[in-house]
Amino acid sequence: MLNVEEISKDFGGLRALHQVDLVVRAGTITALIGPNGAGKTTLINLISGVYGPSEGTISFEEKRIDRFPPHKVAEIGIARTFQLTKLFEGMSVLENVMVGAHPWARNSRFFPTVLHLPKVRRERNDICEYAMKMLKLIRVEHLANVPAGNLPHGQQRLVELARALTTKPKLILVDEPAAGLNLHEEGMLQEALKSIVDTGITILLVEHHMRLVMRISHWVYVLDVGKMIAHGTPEEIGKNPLVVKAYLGKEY
Amino acid sequence: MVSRVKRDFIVLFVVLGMAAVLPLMVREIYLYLVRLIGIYAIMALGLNIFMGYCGQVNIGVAGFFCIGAYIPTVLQGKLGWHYLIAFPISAFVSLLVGWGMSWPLLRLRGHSMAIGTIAFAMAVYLLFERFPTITGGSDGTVVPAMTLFDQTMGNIFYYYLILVFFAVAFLICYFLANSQIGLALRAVRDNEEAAAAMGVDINHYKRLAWLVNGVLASIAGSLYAQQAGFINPDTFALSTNVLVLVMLCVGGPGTILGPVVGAAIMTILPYLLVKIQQYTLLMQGLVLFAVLRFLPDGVVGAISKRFRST
Amino acid sequence: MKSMLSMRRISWLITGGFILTSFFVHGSNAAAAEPKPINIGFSCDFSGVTAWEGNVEFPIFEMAVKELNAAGGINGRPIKLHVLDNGGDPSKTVGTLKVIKDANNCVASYYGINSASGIAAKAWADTNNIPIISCGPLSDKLIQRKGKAWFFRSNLSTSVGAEVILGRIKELGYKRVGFMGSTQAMGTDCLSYLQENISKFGLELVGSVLCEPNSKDLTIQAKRLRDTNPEAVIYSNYAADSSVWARNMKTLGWQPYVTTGVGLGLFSAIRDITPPDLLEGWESVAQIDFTRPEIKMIWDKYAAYTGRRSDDEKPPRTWDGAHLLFEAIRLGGNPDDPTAIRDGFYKIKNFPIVSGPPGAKGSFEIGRNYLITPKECTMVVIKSGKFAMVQRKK
Amino acid sequence: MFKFLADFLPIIIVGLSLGSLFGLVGLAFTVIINASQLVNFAQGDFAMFGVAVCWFALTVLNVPLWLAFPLGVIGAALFGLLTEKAIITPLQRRGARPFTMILGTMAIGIIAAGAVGAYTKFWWMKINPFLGSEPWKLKKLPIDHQGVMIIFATVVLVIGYWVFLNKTRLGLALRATGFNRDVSILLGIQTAKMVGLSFLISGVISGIAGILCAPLSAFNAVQGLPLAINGFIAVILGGWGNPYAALLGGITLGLVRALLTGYLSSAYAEMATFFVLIIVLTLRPQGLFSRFMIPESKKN
Repeated sequence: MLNVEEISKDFGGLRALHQVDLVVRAGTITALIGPNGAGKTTLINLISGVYGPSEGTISFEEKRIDRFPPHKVAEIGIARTFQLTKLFEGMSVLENVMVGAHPWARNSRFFPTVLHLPKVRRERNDICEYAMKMLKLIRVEHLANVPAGNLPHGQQRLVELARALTTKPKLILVDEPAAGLNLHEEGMLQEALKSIVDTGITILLVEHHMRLVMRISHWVYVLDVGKMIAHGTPEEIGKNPLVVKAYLGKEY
Repeated sequence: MVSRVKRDFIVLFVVLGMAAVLPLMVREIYLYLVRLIGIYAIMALGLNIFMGYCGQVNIGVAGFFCIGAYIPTVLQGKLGWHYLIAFPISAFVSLLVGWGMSWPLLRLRGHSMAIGTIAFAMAVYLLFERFPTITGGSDGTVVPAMTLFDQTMGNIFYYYLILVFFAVAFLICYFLANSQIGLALRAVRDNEEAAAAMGVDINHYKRLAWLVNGVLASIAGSLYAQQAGFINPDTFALSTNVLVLVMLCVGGPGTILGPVVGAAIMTILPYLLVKIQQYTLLMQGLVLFAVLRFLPDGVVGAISKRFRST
Repeated sequence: MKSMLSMRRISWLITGGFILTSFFVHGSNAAAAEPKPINIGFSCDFSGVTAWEGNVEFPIFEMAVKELNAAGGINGRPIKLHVLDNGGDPSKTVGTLKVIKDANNCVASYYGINSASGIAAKAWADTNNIPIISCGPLSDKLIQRKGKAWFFRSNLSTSVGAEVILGRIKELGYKRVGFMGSTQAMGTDCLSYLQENISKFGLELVGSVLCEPNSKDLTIQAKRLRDTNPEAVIYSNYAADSSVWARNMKTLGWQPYVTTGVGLGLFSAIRDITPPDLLEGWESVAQIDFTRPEIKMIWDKYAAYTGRRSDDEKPPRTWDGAHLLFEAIRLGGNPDDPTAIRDGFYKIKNFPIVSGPPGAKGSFEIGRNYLITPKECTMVVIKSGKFAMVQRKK
Repeated sequence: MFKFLADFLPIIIVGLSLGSLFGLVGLAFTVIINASQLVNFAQGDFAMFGVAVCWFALTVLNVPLWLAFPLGVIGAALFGLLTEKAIITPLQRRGARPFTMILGTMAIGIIAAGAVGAYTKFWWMKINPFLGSEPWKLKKLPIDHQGVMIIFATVVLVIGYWVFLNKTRLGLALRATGFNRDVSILLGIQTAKMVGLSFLISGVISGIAGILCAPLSAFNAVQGLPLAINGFIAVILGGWGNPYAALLGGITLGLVRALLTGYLSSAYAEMATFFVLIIVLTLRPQGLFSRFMIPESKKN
């Protein structure tokens, strides 16, 4: 579904990613792990079009997307969340999630809107309902009218997930969702991710902590200082000496 | 949600209805004030879309105001075109100008954008001041009164003309604010990166807001010129930019009613202070200061907050 | 929810204000004084960049009105002033005039100072047929050559000033004239007049420079003008730039004969702003002879009335304006009919005015809606920082 | 050839003295930008207030210039400090948007202009050239000492500010505050005090600039904003948050104006500067001479 081929990214003289390959198969949870500064978030930003690669190609369903601007990437069905949550703090949770409907809100163009045509009103109601549905899916519907700025960290992550889902994506890039969550919140997150996959949406999970990854992911990639050093099922990765040295070695 | 829209409409139409019968009851001076309020409100509404919702900075409204005021006047005076033809042309011109200026200006952020827009306004202002043969220069020029069915239109006509345009502008801004577009604009205001990740084309929406702002300001300008009967460049100098900003900020940026209330307050204030004219400027400053300091979301914002909390 | 609630609240506010307004209006309509006063509107710039003018003109006019009312008014009817601030802004001026006409049903209106507003006021007066007397604006665009005008002026006009200047330059025996003026109408009008008429005086306009308002340095312009080596320089610009100009001329070590047509009001402003030694020998057209006792009397009255002095042209010319208006109302016969008052202005013959040389008489005639003609003009010179009258050979 | 030089030199001199005035105001902007990434639209009104105090001291209190000048500067400095205490810090605590901050500073400016205007009836505040109106003679080449003084003051202040910024602990702290507030808090720098300090310094500089340029042409209560805008144009032309760049930008602006006045017409000089500004903003938003760029704050 998503093919990243020999991607490299330079910042000034510094090479953040070097000849990285990555394949995400439809309907799975693919995890991308690695120590801090391994370049995980860089890769996510490349895929989601925040900046273009120095070398290599990214293709999504056989379509080159490595020169797309972010909003185009979102329109073709790749949603994302942020490592440091980026909610629209001036809006309520529901409004935040409704923004997510933007890629498929085809009727909300300027003139129909200012003329207040029925189709626009209808669409607005659809969006509203769909957003509520997503909030239910993530089990945070009770927060709908709370100003997003006032939410605790953990719930902000969940709302971000709901917002990403509302774009009706085929693939979601989840960037370090477990960072700074307590066990309970992590549990909720795990439930949420599971229920997302059950709706047939593919997930690329970028994670720093092994625990969550080992529990839910089908396929794991390991990134270290800009190079892809291994990939395989969680079990294989757990045994892989390279990984233990490069990654867990740092942990313990 | 729908029911809320319905209720808003009822209120809106009550207000408009009262405004519509006003001429029967009050004297010219009050109508004159209401006309000014209407014009400034149209301008502030547009600015609100760009600043209050899209979160950008524009201190150049007077540029569009100036274009909107001068082009119909010149077309009428020099070429003898009818106002109703010249009016839309000026709106279209400022659409084009706005489109052209959007390329340099919308790439800027924050304070650079502020000075960029100021530069735009000043350039337009000087353009109209320094070519006396066409525009009458610093002495200004008489605006030919509009004739319809070969009779000249009076204050009452302009009152209703402005009322109609105000209603239209208000509805446009209201629908924009309460639509998916409104959400997109606020998303751009709050966090551009996240907005883009949600499929919002940032530049497109910035430009949209900028153009709405510009065209509304230009329309306000055309109306202003007609009802004033005389214009000169000083009316469109820097102080006007500041005045409209003040109106927006006093009323409450990012609220539907803010611009209207702000326009009303800042227009009526000088007339309440007519006995102490030399303090007008000071008063404006103090009002702005007090609002910024103690009512972060302006008068309207504060009122609605009060309602939510109780 | 936000919008809805605040909306409802606002609508209540508006309804309240609405009702209050209508009450207020009703009340103010009911109020009427005995005996029925003659309503005169007074639109002047109390705020804005020309504010100081309004702050001088208004007290003088008010004073004249009070004196008149104390003396029994016009045919036993007192004059009631309706004062409005036009902020020196033309469109606002028109607004105030509308209010003066419709709200206070005034028959005549006095208008203040700056040219742009003056032009606006004249246009308005012509369409609304309300006579206006004004005593500030210099612009020639206010002159009406044919037909009866609605707009009258008790002060100098640019072209009149220029005519006097050229006469003076000729009298002093200079040939080559240079011009320095504002990029705004005040400069450009005077320049165009010179270009048309200077040859009639047997003089030659060798060079001209314009400068933007509030320039900080005019050396370049001054140099340009000097290089055309004129013998006399005509300065037609605002007071603000005079000090720059004078200083830069000095810096260039160039001190020709400089004269201005701006009138004593602006000339004294120039003197207030500029170091006096830079202005030594500058001359200006004026419309008063301050050796006359009447002038002294008016200046003192003003000082007594307001507590500050303004020993220049503003008080006298305003004084004239006020009394010409009263006379016009008197001669018009019907104080309630604007047209009668307008015709009253043209009935004024040999009315003693405080402007002009001793014993000057004022009048208006068809084709001349301004009071001051070259023969009412005087000239002042700055000698060691003080004004002195120029004795001209007849 | 000589003719050309004779025309050209005065233009350059005018450009330099005007430019250094704009540069000085630009520097005053930059001080605040360095400390808090803020653009202070009341900058010109600081200067105006300084002039007002100086004028008041000269004409009403009849004190000599050597005393009135420092009084004016102190007045401007205190006004700057007051501004920061009254509106900047409160708004920043609230995390207000950029345009709210802009309006905040504007509000202060309007209040100052209104207050001074109400006292002076918007009449001109006249300050004579410090060394009399007789120009210096250098081999019978006359020199306008007021202009020379401005150039001199500018050079001194820029160098002084550079030394302060790079050679003193306080200056370093100031820079740190501007560069990264959070880190400097960790470093134990009292950022609030630093912002206050920056407004104080900026007040001093703009006060000096105002009082030096007041004798050039008449100065009244509403002349603050135009001066501020020229200064800000200098900042944008030069480079954001870089003192020397601001100076260079100011001189560029001055020269552009002088050349336009000399070779085109003064009627279009001002208009042209704004077009130049828009072009520069389009092609080089970071400014012409920005040897380094201080990133804009997150709030923008």
